[in-house]
Amino acid sequence: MAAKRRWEKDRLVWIYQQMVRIREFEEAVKRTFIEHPQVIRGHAHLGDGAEATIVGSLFTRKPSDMVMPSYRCHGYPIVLGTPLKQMMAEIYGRKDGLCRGFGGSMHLADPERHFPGTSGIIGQSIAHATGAAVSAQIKHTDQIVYCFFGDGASKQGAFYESLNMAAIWKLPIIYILENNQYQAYTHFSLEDANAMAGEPLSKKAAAFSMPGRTVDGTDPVAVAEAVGKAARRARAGKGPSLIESKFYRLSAHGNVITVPPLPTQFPEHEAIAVYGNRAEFEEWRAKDPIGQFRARLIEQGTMAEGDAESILQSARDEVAEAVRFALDSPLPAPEEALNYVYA
Amino acid sequence: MAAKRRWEKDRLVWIYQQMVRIREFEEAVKRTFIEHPQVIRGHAHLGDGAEATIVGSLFTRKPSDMVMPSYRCHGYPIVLGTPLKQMMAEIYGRKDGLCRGFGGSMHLADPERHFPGTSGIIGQSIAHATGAAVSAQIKHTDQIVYCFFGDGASKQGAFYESLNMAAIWKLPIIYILENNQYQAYTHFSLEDANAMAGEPLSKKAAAFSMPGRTVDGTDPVAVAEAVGKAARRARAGKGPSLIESKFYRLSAHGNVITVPPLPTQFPEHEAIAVYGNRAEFEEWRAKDPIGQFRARLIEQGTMAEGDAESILQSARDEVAEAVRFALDSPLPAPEEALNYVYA
Amino acid sequence: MREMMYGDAIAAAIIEEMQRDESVIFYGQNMAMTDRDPMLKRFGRSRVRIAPISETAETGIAIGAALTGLRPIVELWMSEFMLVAFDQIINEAPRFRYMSGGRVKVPVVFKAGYGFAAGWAGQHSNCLYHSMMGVPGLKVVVPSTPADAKGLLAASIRDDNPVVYLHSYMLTLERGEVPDGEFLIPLGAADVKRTGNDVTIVAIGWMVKKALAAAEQLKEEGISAEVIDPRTLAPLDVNTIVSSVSKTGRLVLVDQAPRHSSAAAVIAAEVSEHGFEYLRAPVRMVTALDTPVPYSTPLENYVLPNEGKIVQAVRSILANQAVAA
Amino acid sequence: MREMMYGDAIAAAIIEEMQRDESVIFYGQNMAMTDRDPMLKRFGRSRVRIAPISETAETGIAIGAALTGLRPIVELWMSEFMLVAFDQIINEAPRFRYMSGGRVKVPVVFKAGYGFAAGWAGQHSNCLYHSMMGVPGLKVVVPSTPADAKGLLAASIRDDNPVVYLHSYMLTLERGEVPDGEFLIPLGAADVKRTGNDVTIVAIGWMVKKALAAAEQLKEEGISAEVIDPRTLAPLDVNTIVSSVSKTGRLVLVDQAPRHSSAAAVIAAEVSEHGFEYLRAPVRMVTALDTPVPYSTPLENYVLPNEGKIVQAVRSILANQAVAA
Ligand SMILES: Cc1ncc(C[n+]2csc(CCOP(=O)(O)OP(=O)(O)O)c2C)c(N)n1
Ligand SMILES: Cc1ncc(C[n+]2csc(CCOP(=O)(O)OP(=O)(O)O)c2C)c(N)n1
Ligand SMILES: [Mg+2]
Ligand SMILES: [Mg+2]
Repeated sequence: MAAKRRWEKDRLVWIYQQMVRIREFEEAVKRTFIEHPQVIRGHAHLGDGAEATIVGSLFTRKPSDMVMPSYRCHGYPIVLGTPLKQMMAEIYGRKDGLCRGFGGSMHLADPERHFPGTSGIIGQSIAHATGAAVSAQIKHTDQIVYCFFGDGASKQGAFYESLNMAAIWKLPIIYILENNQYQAYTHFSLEDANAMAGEPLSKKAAAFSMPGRTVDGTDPVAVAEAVGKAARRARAGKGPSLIESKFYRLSAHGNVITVPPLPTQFPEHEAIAVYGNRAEFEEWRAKDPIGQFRARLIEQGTMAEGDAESILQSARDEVAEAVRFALDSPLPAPEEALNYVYA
Repeated sequence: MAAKRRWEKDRLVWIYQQMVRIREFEEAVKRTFIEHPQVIRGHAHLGDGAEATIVGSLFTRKPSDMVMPSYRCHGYPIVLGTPLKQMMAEIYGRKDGLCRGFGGSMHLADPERHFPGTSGIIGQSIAHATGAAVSAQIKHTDQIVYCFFGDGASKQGAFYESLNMAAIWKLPIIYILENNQYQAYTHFSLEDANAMAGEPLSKKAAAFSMPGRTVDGTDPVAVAEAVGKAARRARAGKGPSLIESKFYRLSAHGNVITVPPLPTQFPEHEAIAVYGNRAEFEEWRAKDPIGQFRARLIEQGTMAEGDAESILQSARDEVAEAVRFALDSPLPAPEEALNYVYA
Repeated sequence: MREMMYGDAIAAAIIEEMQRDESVIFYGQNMAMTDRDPMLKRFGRSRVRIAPISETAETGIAIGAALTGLRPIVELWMSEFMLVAFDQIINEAPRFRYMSGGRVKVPVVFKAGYGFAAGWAGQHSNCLYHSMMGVPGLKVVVPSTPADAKGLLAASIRDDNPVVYLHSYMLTLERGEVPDGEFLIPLGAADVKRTGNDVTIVAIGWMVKKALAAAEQLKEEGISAEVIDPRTLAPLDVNTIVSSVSKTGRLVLVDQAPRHSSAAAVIAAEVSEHGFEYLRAPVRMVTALDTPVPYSTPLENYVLPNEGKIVQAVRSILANQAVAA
Repeated sequence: MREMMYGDAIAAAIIEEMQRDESVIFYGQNMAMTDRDPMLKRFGRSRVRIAPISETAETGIAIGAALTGLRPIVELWMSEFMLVAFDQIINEAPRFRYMSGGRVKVPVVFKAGYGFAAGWAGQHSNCLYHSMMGVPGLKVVVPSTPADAKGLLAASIRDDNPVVYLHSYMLTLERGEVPDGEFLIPLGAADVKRTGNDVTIVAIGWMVKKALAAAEQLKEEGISAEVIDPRTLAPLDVNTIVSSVSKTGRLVLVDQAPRHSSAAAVIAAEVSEHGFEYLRAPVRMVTALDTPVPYSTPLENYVLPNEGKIVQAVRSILANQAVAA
């Protein structure tokens, strides 16, 4: 019993630690736009606010399970063990990047860690994840697939088509709808018929006679519980589930879209910049999953204040080293662009 | 009261008459493959079995309401008053065809009768119909749109995306899912997650917090009742509804697909030809909506046996004349092909 | 006349056309979010709408609305997002009129930015016009200046056919003189952006600017380059191009797309058939290299066409003549 | 060797490759409906599946499965149905490898018939290869004989890249000798279907048959035509074509697609750059006219290329030489 408690304690602290590692990484990405202008190109998107959902979900996975999120993809490989150095170098477009500078922020891939890659086209990756579940099913690998996507993506045809196919083929997959309440600059209540009717987005599961459930996405334990149940179902060959994890994106959608060489940075959150609703933003910031979870673990005596600090510190060290590594890594040689077009 | 009864009687007989006109037209199309080989090209699809759904639905419409079905489109314009001669001439590829021989069986269009045209690509016309509802809404025309599509089409992304948009925009449209139990050669139970779970396809409405209802599509009065309710809702500005009308396609999906000049005809129904399930076919043939409705009207004293006969005879005459007209109409001149590419 | 940015010229055309014709409507994702939106204020929630991430429905709805009397403009943002709805663009909008034997029309504008070559990587930086410019019934417009952006968009909105209007993301902040008020540029008329005698350079969208810069540089070498912007890829003004080649005898085509998915190839083909007799040297295509668009700066620069590559191409075919002579 | 129909040769390749490699799977709509299905009997419900009308999911699932170790073949029936899923074909499948810096691969075959010119009208009779052949990372195969159909499909299935395999509906019942057992034709190698000296005719898919018939007719007029079938449009074997033109000096391209959406235009462009010095007459493109495909027989015949139009085109460029001489 004590051993069991101990084990759980470790696991809760592990969750906290991963959440912090993600947050610190994202903060460094965000700071890069100020500290090293032009180093990050195109469009980068942060997962701050999503940490409880990401880590709570992946907490339930077995080592060979596959993870396939959308283009907002930094958090997941961090949990899977991808070196932050390689990730940051990729986001900085360097030769030592995870994808040699070919993909950038939106297209991280680490197949050895069961993270096959992402798509920047909304909703399409839901089908890819479903295909990974076909592989698992056909090869009897006992893997399951964690498919993450946004509230906005649930308005794309690919979402519905995929869920129907997963249901009829009884695929081992969990669909985790990250309802961060915004689709770029649009509040989800402006574009979703369930939301307009005051119903949760997990209602969409009914279209496929699939279990659908909505959880508090700021609480990693609640997420782990719901996703764990879906994982058991998937692993037992009973098919897919849809879980809506509701939380709040804490940064703006992405850095400002502009034409180079104009500088780009992260603007204010859309709640403020677009809707003039600072109250909404502040309300949700107060529910920051990391702050909440930290307080809870300390309060419950699961984690000492000092441990929390050293977790934070070591995450910061790890991220600082990643930034240094990335800045030091050379840009790829131009002619490398001709590689990897065909296998 | 007697006047009211009389009126209803006329309307019920009208329904029967339209059903018979559709059926006779379709029978003539089918016979053409035997009597005049090669005259109908490409792929033709018949609506036999769907008459109660078509006429029951359109019974509830006002004259300017718009009708947008799929490529299985012969039945609807017949009810709207499009001359059968022009329709048959189109299906025969003639100069006097409804679309001058450019469209054929799958692409009838009669915009003056609020029938703007159809698409042969599954599911896409659901979006077009939704757009017609946008026109009605913006122009305050008090029109509503009758959007018909198949059970198979409800697996296409366009279906889901359209229903969500219609719901959030509160569009005046009724989505009539014609569940004829087959998607080409595939029984719907093999491809639909609701069906596999033993639930009706109208469950999909829950994904959009929209009213969803399943009706007996062999009974035009039941269809009219359900569609009428949805029509009132649409006209009142309360938004869309989904109605699953369940019936059975009585002919094969279409004529045999082959390469010219090999002859093509209608094969046996898929229940028999593909699944070897003659019992299913016979069971549903016994529920032929036309036979059922005829018996009911006669039994109820709404229609005399002799009236039924003369309705049939005049439909046959009308169709025979359409066939003659179509056969007599010249083929278009080759160079006409260069017309109508651009407006 | 007023100096304006390319992006603002586009907005001006939409506003002016919406003012002029109340059947014009405008919608898309991430626009008109709040009542403070200026378009919304002007035209109301009925004609200006916010749409979910549902391109198939967005474009399909526009087709249905166009079939029944409206003139929708669909804001699609990046041209790649059309691909999830490509059936609607390629195989629905341009088919209805023909299949109905001329009984209906589909006046719709699909508006999207293209070719955002700024580190957006493989999926957001492409040029897809080649797959639309050959579809009969569809028109494809690619403006390269603020004035063209306005005049061609107004004409696209008034056109009774489906038009794909592709603006270059890279030109968004580009400034230029733009006529005030009603200003229409007919679809199907190429524009000679610079006259010259030694070589014809045909360039598209963002590449026009680079071609003009190359022409300036070539001038210093004593080479006189004519620069033509087709402006609309469908209809394609082959005559203007062939007649320029009849004067110069040489043709360089500049296109941001990879070689085999370029408008350049189509134009080269036309000239190889209709301008062959005038050609004194091989046609040269300066296109993107045959790779997806990579993320990192040196990689991206390497694969895209630029001024230097254009200059090189021109020199090479002038050299070619020297050898032949 | 065995005489076989084109359609059966395709089926044979699928069966042989599935037997050889158990990571090959096969699914699509309206196939394997009952346990009596021969493919199902042979390979079981796990590897042979029936799919709903969900092309986006069908193709996207194939990509995901390919990324994770399978080799899916997706039966898409008519190539137009790919358009509702075009993002998956154009902007997903061919991007993953590159965007990952070579860390993953996507061995998938998208199989579809094209160009069913038999009264299927505007939406079901098209040739869409032009919009895929220029996408780096994607391969595009269009076989014209039963033997090619088999050998190219086997090679496509073994290829580690996404391949769009487009078979001509019009050739389905065509007969020809097909090697038994393992038979692979490398992707990227054109085939000289007939040798000749006066003119090079490059034709694609169904058009190869028509080009050969035209060549036969021209022979009677004393004109010796070489007929080349590129067989794969990506990679495109430009060398074989240019080297034929270096011999004949004349090029006629035959393509079932309309002019500006033809592979013919791309090939003409390549030759106008790399074979210019050999050309003794303008290139001639014999393509569909610039219309959607109409329903009625005389209209459809009028817009499509045929033997007569090919013969005319050849005569016209030989006449051209006469004038020049
Ligand atoms: C098909 C498509 N349409 C539009 C876009 C532009 N876009 C990029 S991110 C985004 C918002 C996505 O919202 P959501 O799915 O909620 O994910 P989140 O960004 O909140 O994680 C949009 C519309 C796109 N990438 N793909
Ligand atoms: C996108 C697309 N995929 C496949 C097809 C081929 N196809 C033509 S009809 C049909 C079946 C449609 O079934 P359903 O929607 O139930 O309509 P029904 O034929 O039963 O009226 C299919 C799959 C198509 N036309 N479009
Ligand atoms: Mg979101
Ligand atoms: Mg059906």
